[in-house]
Parts: sequence; C-alpha cells; structure tokens
Amino acid sequence: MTPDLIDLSYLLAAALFIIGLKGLTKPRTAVRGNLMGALAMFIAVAATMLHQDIIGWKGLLIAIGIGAFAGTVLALKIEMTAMPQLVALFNGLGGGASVLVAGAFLAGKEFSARVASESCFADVLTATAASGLIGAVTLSGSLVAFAKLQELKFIKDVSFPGQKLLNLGLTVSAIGLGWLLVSQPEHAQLWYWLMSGLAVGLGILLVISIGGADMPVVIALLNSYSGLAASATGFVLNNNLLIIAGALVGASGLILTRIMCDAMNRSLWAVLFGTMQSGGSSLSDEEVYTSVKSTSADEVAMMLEVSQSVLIVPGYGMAVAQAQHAVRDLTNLLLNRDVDVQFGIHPVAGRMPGHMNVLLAEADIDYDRLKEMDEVNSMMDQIDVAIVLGANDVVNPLARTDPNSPIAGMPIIDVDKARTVIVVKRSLSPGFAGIANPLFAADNALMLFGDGKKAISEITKAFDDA
Amino acid sequence: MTPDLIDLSYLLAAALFIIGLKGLTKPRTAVRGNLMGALAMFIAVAATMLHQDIIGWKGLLIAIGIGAFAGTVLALKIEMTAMPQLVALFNGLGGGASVLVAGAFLAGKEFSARVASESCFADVLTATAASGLIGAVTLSGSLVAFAKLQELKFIKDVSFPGQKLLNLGLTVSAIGLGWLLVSQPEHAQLWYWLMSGLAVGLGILLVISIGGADMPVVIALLNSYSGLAASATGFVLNNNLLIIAGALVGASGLILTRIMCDAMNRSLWAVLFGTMQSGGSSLSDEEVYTSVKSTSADEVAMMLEVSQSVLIVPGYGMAVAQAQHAVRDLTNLLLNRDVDVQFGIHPVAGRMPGHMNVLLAEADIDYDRLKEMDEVNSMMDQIDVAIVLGANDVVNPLARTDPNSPIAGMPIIDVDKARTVIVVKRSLSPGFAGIANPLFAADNALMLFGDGKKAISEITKAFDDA
Amino acid sequence: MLSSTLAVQDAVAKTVAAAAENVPQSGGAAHLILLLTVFVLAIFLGVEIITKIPPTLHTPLMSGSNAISGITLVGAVLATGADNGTWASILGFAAVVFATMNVVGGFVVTNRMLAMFRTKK
Amino acid sequence: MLSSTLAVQDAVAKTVAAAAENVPQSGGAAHLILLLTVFVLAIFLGVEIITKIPPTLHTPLMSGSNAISGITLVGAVLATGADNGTWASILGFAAVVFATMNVVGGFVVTNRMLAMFRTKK
Ligand SMILES: NC(=O)c1ccc[n+]([C@@H]2O[C@H](COP(=O)([O-])OP(=O)(O)OC[C@H]3O[C@@H](n4cnc5c(N)ncnc54)[C@H](OP(=O)(O)O)[C@@H]3O)[C@@H](O)[C@H]2O)c1
Ligand SMILES: NC(=O)c1ccc[n+]([C@@H]2O[C@H](COP(=O)([O-])OP(=O)(O)OC[C@H]3O[C@@H](n4cnc5c(N)ncnc54)[C@H](OP(=O)(O)O)[C@@H]3O)[C@@H](O)[C@H]2O)c1
Repeated sequence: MTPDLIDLSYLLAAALFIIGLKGLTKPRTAVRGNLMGALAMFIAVAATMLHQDIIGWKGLLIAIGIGAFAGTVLALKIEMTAMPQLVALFNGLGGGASVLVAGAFLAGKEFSARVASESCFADVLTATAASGLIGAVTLSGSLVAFAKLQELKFIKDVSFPGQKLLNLGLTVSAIGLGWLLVSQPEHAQLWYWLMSGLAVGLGILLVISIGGADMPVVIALLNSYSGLAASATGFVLNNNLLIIAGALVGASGLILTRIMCDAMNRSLWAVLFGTMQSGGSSLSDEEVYTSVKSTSADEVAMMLEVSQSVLIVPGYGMAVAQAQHAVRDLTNLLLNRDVDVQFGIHPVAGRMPGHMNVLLAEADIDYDRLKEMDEVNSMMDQIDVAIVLGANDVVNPLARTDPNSPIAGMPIIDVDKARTVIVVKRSLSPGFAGIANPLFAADNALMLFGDGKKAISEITKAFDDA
Repeated sequence: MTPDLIDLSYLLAAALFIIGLKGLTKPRTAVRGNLMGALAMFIAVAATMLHQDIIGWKGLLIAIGIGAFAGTVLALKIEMTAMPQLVALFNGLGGGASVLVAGAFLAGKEFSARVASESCFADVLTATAASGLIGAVTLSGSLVAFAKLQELKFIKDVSFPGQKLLNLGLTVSAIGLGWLLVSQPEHAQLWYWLMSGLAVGLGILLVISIGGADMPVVIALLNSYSGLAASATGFVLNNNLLIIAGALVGASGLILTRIMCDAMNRSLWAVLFGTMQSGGSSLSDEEVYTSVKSTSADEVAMMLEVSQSVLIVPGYGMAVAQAQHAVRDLTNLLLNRDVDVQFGIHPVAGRMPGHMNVLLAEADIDYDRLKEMDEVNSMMDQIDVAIVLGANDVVNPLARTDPNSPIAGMPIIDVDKARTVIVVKRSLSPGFAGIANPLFAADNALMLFGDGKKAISEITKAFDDA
Repeated sequence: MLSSTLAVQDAVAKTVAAAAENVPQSGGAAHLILLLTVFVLAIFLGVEIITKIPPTLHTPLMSGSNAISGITLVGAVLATGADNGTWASILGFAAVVFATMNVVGGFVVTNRMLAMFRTKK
Repeated sequence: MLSSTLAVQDAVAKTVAAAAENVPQSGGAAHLILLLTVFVLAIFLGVEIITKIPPTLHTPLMSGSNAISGITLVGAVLATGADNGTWASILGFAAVVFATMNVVGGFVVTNRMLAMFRTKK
C-alpha cells in the first residue's frame, strides 16, 4: 500500500470515528455507532500493517492476538457492576501504550538518524515528552483508580502533610526532565524514562488520596488525558488520525467530567484536591436519627397494593446488591396490576454517569420508564410510594436545607416530597459523602433494612401472594 | 509578520468563525456571534496584509475602501423585505471574487515560474478549475436570482425545449475545459477564461427557468456553492482558513436547502429542474370559489372583541405590504384587552427561511409569541379567530386532501380547523404555487380583501374605537 | 580531474535527491490529504453547529454565512498585493472590491437584523 | 583542480540549500500549525457531538471513547513493525499488547452494554 493510500484510509477511519460517535447520540443507533468505531479502528490498523516498512509481521500478530484475547475475555466476563473498574483498567493500558510508543520512537533507528544529522525538531521532541508525561500519569493514575474501585486490599486512602507540595515538586521535576529531553536529544532516552518514572509516581500520588466515590470523575479525566496522550503521539508520528481520534476522546472526557462535577455541585478543583470536608458542619447521627421507623416487606407490599404510581430511585446500593433483575420482576408485576412504575435517575447515582441506566437496561427495563431528575421532581407530588433502593446522597434533603453540608447545593431527587418513602438499605450507615441523611427519620419515611436484592424479592413475593 | 505568525492568526480566525457560528444557535448570543465572525474576518485580512510579499498597499486600501463603503451603504439602506435579494447579490459578488482570485493566480508570477520549472501540481490546477467553475456559476446564478427577486423588468422566466440538454452540454464542456486547464498548464489562462465564460452561461440558464418562489432554495444552494468555491480557492493557495470557512458555509447552505425542501415536501432535484407542474390536477377557480364570503374591518373588530385567543399566520403578503408594524400595533392592543395573541410561523412562509421572524422582530414583537408549525397545529382547536395575513400556500388544505396537487404532502398550518378564519389579501389570486385555495371558500372562512397593511390598520382602528 | 569532478557531481546529485526525499513535500499528496482532512472535519463541524440553529435565526444565518464565504477576500488580498504584473493586479483589485462588499455588507446587514431580535428582552 | 572542485562543491551546496528552501518542510512550523488546526477542529467537533449524547448513554460513551483512545495502537504497530532494533521492538511489542487490549476490550464491552439497550423495543 502506498503512503498516500494509507493516509486516505486514515482519513476514512477518522470520518468513521466521527460518524460512530454521532451514532451514540441516540439509543437506537448506538450499537451501529460503536460498530462503526470498531470498523474504523480495524481499517486504521490494517492500513498501517500494509505499510511498506512493516516487517516484523510475526511478532506483531502475536502481540495483537494476545491483546485481543485478553481484552475480549475481560470484556465478556466482567459483571456489569464492575464497569467503572474495567474502564479504568483499559484506560491505564491505553496510557501505558502511549508511553511505550513514544519510548520506542526514541529508541528507533529513524530517531538516531535524526539525532546524527541534527535534524530532530523541537516540536516532535516536545510532543514525545507530552506523550510520555500524560501517558504515564494516565497509566498509574488509572491503575490506582482500578485498585480502589475493585476494593483491593493493599490500597488505601493515603494522605500526609505536604502531599500537595510533593505533587507540585514532582510535576515541576517531570516537566524539567521533559525540557532536558527537548534540549538534549542525544540523551533523549535517559531523560525520557526518568521523566516517565516521575510521572508514574505523580499519577499514583494524585489519585491515591481521592475518595472512592470521586473515582468516576477521575476516570473521566484520565480518559480525557489518554485521548490527549494519543493526540500528542500523533504529533510525534505526524499522523493525523491519532490527532483526531485523540482529540475526540479528549473532548469527551472533559465534557463527562464537567457534567459530573455540575451534578455534584463541586468544582473540578475540589474533586482533584480532595477538598470535600467530610462532615464539616453536619449533625451527628444521634441528632438526626431520633425517630426512624422501620417496616417489613409484607407491609410494603400492602402499601403498593393501594398505590397508583410508584417511583423507584436506584443508587449505588442497587449495583452492589445486583438487584436490577429483582427490580425488573417487581416492576412487571406492578405494571400487570395497573400500578404505574417510573424510575428516577439521578445523574450521579452509582459510580459512573449513566451507571443506573446500564444496569436497568441489562435487566430489560424499558428505557422510556427512566426519567431524569428534573422531570421526576416536577411530578413528585403525584407519587404514592417512592422506593429508594440503595441510594443515599442523591436523595439527601440536607443538600437543599443545610448550606454547610458538604453536598450543599447538589441537586437531588426530592423523594421526601412523595406521599410515602420506603428506603431499602442494610443499615443507617452513610453513603459516599459520609454524612447522615435526615430523610431516614422523616415522618413519611419507612426503612426496610436488608440487602437490596433480597428486600425487593421479598416485596415481590409478598405482593404476588396477596 | 512571519509566515508562521500569519498561519497562527488564520487558526485563531478559524476558531473565531466557529465560535461565532455557535453564537447563532441562540437569539441571546447571536449578535455577539456575528461580531465574532466579523472580528475573525478582520484578523484574517489584517494578518494577510502584513504578509511580507504584500507590496501594492495603496491599490489594496482603495479597493477595500470602495468595497466596504458600497457594502455598508447597501446593507444599511436595504428594506428588510428585500433581504433575499441582498443576500443573492452579495453571494454573487463572493462567487465573482473566487473566479477573479483563481484567475489572478494563473496570471501571477508564481504560477508562471512554476510552469517554467514544470512543477505545477495537478491538484492545485484542479482546485483552480473548481474555484473558477463553481465561482462563475455562483456569480451568474446569484445575479439572475437577484434580478428575479427584485422583479427587474428585463428578466423573465425562460424555458425552451432542449434546455436540459443544453445545460448538460454546457456542464460537460466546462468540465472538459477544466480538464484541459489541468493537462495543459502552459495555456492555463486561455482554458480558464473559456471555462469561466461557459460556467457563467450555465449559471444563467440553470436559474432563469426556476420559479420566483423557489429562489430561496436556489440562493441557499448558491450560498453553499460560494462556500465550496472559497474552499477550492483555499486548496489553490494552500490556505487552510479558506478551506475551513468555506466548508462551514458549504455545510450551512446545504442544510438550509434541505430544511426548505423538507418543509415544501419537494426534492432538491424537483426544485432545480423545475418539475413542479403548476396545477397538474387541480380544480379550476370557478369550481373552488363557489361560496366565498367577504367581510369588513368593522366586522372583524367585533369578532376580535369576543375572542379569547387569536392566531396570526403571516405569509409573503405581509412582507409585500410591509404590514409588520401595523400587526404589532394590533397585537399590543389585543394584549391590552386581555386577548391572547400568538403567531403561527410556517418554515417556508415568505421568501426565505426565517423571513417572517425577521420582519416581526423588526416590528419589536416578542419572539416568545412566535410558535412553530407543529406547536400551533396542536392547539388549533382552542383558537377563536385565525387571521391569515398575506399567506396562501402555507395554509392551503389541498396539501392534506388532494394527493395530485403540486403541494401535496407539504405540511401546512391547519387554520381551517380554527373556529373562524379571516383571510387578508388583495384578491383571490393564487400564491407562489399557482393553485386555488379551498380555504377561501370554507364555511368558517371570511375574506377581507385589501392591502395587508391597510386592512390591519383598519381593524386596529375599528377595534380601538369600539 | 574530469572523473573527480564527475564523482563530486554524482555525489551532489545523490545528496539533492536524498534531501528531496527526506523532506516530505508540501505540494505532495500527503499534504493534500492533510488539507482534505481539514476540509472534512470542517464540514462535519459545520453540519453539527448549523443543525442546532433555530428557525428564527435562519435568515441571519443565511446572510451571516454569506459574509463568511467572502473569506476569499484573503486570497484576493494576496493576489493584488503581490508584485504580479498588471493583469493579475487588475483582477486582484476587482476581486478585493467584490469580496469586501460581500464581507462588510454581509456582516453589517446581519448585525442590523440581529439587533432587532435583541431589542425585545 | 582544487579550485574547480571547490567551485562545484559550492554550487552543490547552493543547490541543496535551494532545494531545501523551495520545498516547504514537513517538519516545519507551517506543517505543525496545520496539524494543530486539525487538532483544534477535532476538539470543537468532539464537544459538539458529545454534548448531544443523552445521559442514558454516558457509560457506553465512556467505555466507547476509551476504546477509541486506544488508537495509539496504530503508533504501536509502526514502532514494532519497523526494523528498529531489539529494545524498540520490545517496547513496541508491549505497546501493541496493551493498546490492543484497550481497543478490543473497549469495543466488545461497549457492544455488550449497548446490546442491552437495544433488546427493548
Ligand atoms: N455516578 C457518578 O458518576 C458519580 C461520580 C462521582 C461521585 N459520585 C458520588 O456517588 C454518590 C452516589 O450516590 P448514591 O445515592 O447512588 O449512592 P451512595 O450515596 O454512595 O449510597 C449508596 C447506599 O447504598 C447502600 N448499599 C450498599 N450496598 C447495599 C446493598 N447490598 N443493598 C442495599 N443497599 C446497599 C449503602 O447503605 P448501607 O451500607 O446501609 O447498605 C449506601 O448508603 C454521590 O455522592 C455522588 O456524588 C457519583
Ligand atoms: N420561505 C422560504 O424559504 C421559501 C422558499 C422556497 C419557496 N417558498 C414558497 O413560497 C410560498 C410561501 O407561502 P406564503 O403562504 O407565505 O405565500 P404565497 O403562497 O406566495 O402567497 C402570498 C399571498 O400574499 C398575497 N399578497 C401579496 N401582496 C399582498 C399585499 N400587499 N397585501 C396583502 N396580501 C398580499 C397574495 O395574494 P393577492 O395577490 O391576492 O394579494 C398571495 O396569495 C410557498 O409556496 C413556499 O413553498 C418559500
């Protein structure tokens, strides 16, 4: 294949990536969109492999085989609830690949020839440094995020005095090494790997002090970084497909980050530097939980029997309990008995944007029943029974009432304004934000303690028997 | 200014054009968006003038002065109703500029040097040919459109047997000349001007047979062409600002064209090749207009007094009569007396997309009162009086009922479903599509014959006196 | 001496050829594809943005984008300004006048229209 | 002879310099700005498209765009495939494995998720 044909294939691939992303704007076209993206990737890789300079066919095919096999197995075996971790893991691998590609470029023959002829341009070197720096931070940061989300034992929240100063120092040193790389191309490899090493450390330190539930924001941000790293690699290799695809991902990650921050009413800065003071002002548990009433599955079933419209507000607990199939059964039963069922989806319920939607889709619940926060809030007064399933922060009225609470100003789903609220969770322990929830002690609220899946199944059974 | 700085300014200008267009997505930010576009253009031109090779300062400033003066005067003097013509005129000028720029390139020193050294690349020559061809069609086509819209005497609809064949022949010949230009760069100028001459003829022939009211589609299409011509010029000059700005305009024109065609339920093909059979099946005037009832301004005023909600559906006649200020007065009076007034805006009412919106905005009517077709139709049964002001085709129920009518399937505003319909126009003569309108003879319809502005003023007066 | 000179010339020819090969040519196909990429991206971007513009603003969009299409003015300035001989200069002069009318008139009239929209609230 | 050779050499040097000047260099600033333009356009385009994606599809978007970011695979293939010495090949090999996992895994898991959305209706 001539270089020009390859370039044209890259252009085609770029267009397909764009059309594929456009497909994701509608559920109906989303599957096709994703396949277009995969096709684009296939075209790009195939065209590259037909490049005249490619000689190491065998090694290449082995490497691709290993990667494809491992990726597919992971992707097919993973539980839907573990999606955040998986994305973090893949993201880290992508970042790692950027580091290695830029490293291989510096180790390659073309580069030594350029150094010898003193025609190594500063722009290419800068891009190489950026690729390594961003890639390495993405790699280690993502792996730490993965470990935290997977709740691996060896990882814990680390924070020590002077941490910010250390981070700053590391950042400055890494950039300094990058500068050395640009100005002393003859020692490029040395500076490059030193820089990447520091950046790996930086990635670890940056993420390790961030709370588990802020991870989604971090992952989106790292996703954006991995895109930017790919773009930087594109500048190194003078390859505009990499530049375009990387920029698309960069934009996507940034926008998701912003959406999440908006929905949590926190600044990106606060997320990254952990300035959420867990419980700055808030009231103690004893003060809040004075009059908590608990209920049983039978009682709930009886209430549902006399209801006309039920709202289910799922949260992270539904993911933990894997309760989505149980919820589907209950929903179908209720619908059969002419009870209207809706779902109130908070934008940051769970641990990823759209987390609840995916779980409920997995359980075959019609996505027309999933309503966004604003819509649900505007019809809250017509709801007879609201079932809060493993959600906590996203229904905490303190966000509205207590301006000193860490979640003050975060928009919430106002279940407290429904006629009756049933809260399904295992205990009175707090959610991610670590604060008590006065909803549990509200006059119209009843607690149904227990594992989410078990509780919902019991309600279904009691309702069916009645 | 070094070439690199100029390139950077171009990049900045491109970004500003994009941000400016984004501003046009909301009325609130539209003014700023337009100013950003103007700023971008200023930056681009200023940076170009600082180019080291620019020496003919004086001539340049004179030319810019003349152009800026003439453009400003035209823009400030023009009536809002004449907007379509003005856009057509400017558009033609833009196309003409493309032709001249590509011509100047071929006449210039750089080009002769390239020919001498035989390093004139086929791609640049192709782009030059495209620039000239598209530009010339745009030029003459737009000027014909201008003359038609301005209703200049010397122009009339021309169509003769074999016209399509002639057009085809001209197109093929022009392309052939373009091919000669590419393959014989030493005679480039000869082939270029021959080709452009043919293209001018082609532009005239293509547009001259198109009906006056199809002009907006033609203008949008020509606008798109002028963008593509600018892009082609960008390929000639290796200038990516031209490429980007041209592509943006190209996309804009194409989308507007499609929106208009959709709203008229006609294919672009049918518009371009005039396959609208004026009155294919339709009924004769005598058949349709058996029971037309006419009314007076006083009577209308009396009806308005007992109404609660009034819908005004403006059309091209409002533009002709310049009745928008009279409409504003009537609207304010009605609102003062607690009569609700809404406007039903059909997407192709008038002679340009958004034509009615501009006129009503000129008269200071709140744009929240302007409703789109679908919204209006869904609340038509609550309308007491619908006033059709100089609209005809866009309220013709034949579009719904007569599958053989030329406007069959065109979505219309269903005023015939309102309680009472008042139609304000000068006679029973047809609108653009040239077909009779059974609405005028409907049981619930009353004709108020007369000039739009006069009729509305009389109603206002009668209403005020009452 | 002759052979030596020839050898040098040969070496020279090789060097030149190598130089020409190593440095990708700006006029070459790769460069063209890069420009094409820019074009394709801009078309996609244009479509995305324009489809978001509400019908109310379609007339200003038409005149505004018309003004933008006058960007050929940049090309016209380059054509007139350079020392290119009389004929090219005349063409360039006319091109500048036309394009400036398109640009300035287009932006002014669009501004006039949009200002009307702004007055209310 | 010496002087003649020198003259030839001088001519040669000039020719080379001229060749290098006439052919705009692909690594030059103009080319860089062109790449930058592509980058900027793609960012704008990305923002336009992504803001249109509904919340329901945000998780698939995250994993799908993650898969796209594995485009570094193209770079990795170039790095491994070329005859670049052992060290570069090892780095390239690892890069290909990593990037392929990212790409294939990402698209497969996204497809799995989206297929769930499709089943209903
Ligand atoms: N989605 C995102 O993109 C995103 C991004 C960043 C941050 N966040 C944060 O994550 C939080 C999400 O709020 P959320 O309301 O969904 O979750 P949450 O506030 O973290 O609360 C989850 C609740 O589920 C309960 N739970 C856990 N396992 C359960 C099981 N097996 N059965 C039943 N209940 C169980 C827990 O209570 P028990 O232990 O008593 O059972 C816990 O209170 C917000 O603070 C948000 O800011 C989300
Ligand atoms: N807007 C666009 O973008 C666009 C694009 C392409 C085509 N078109 C076509 O243009 C047409 C637009 O429909 P329309 O309903 O707005 O207009 P129309 O069907 O052309 O009818 C306009 C009516 O206004 C009346 N009129 C003219 N001058 C008047 C005056 N001074 N006072 C009162 N009435 C006057 C005329 O009747 P009298 O002579 O009896 O007064 C005429 O019947 C459609 O057919 C559409 O397809 C529009």
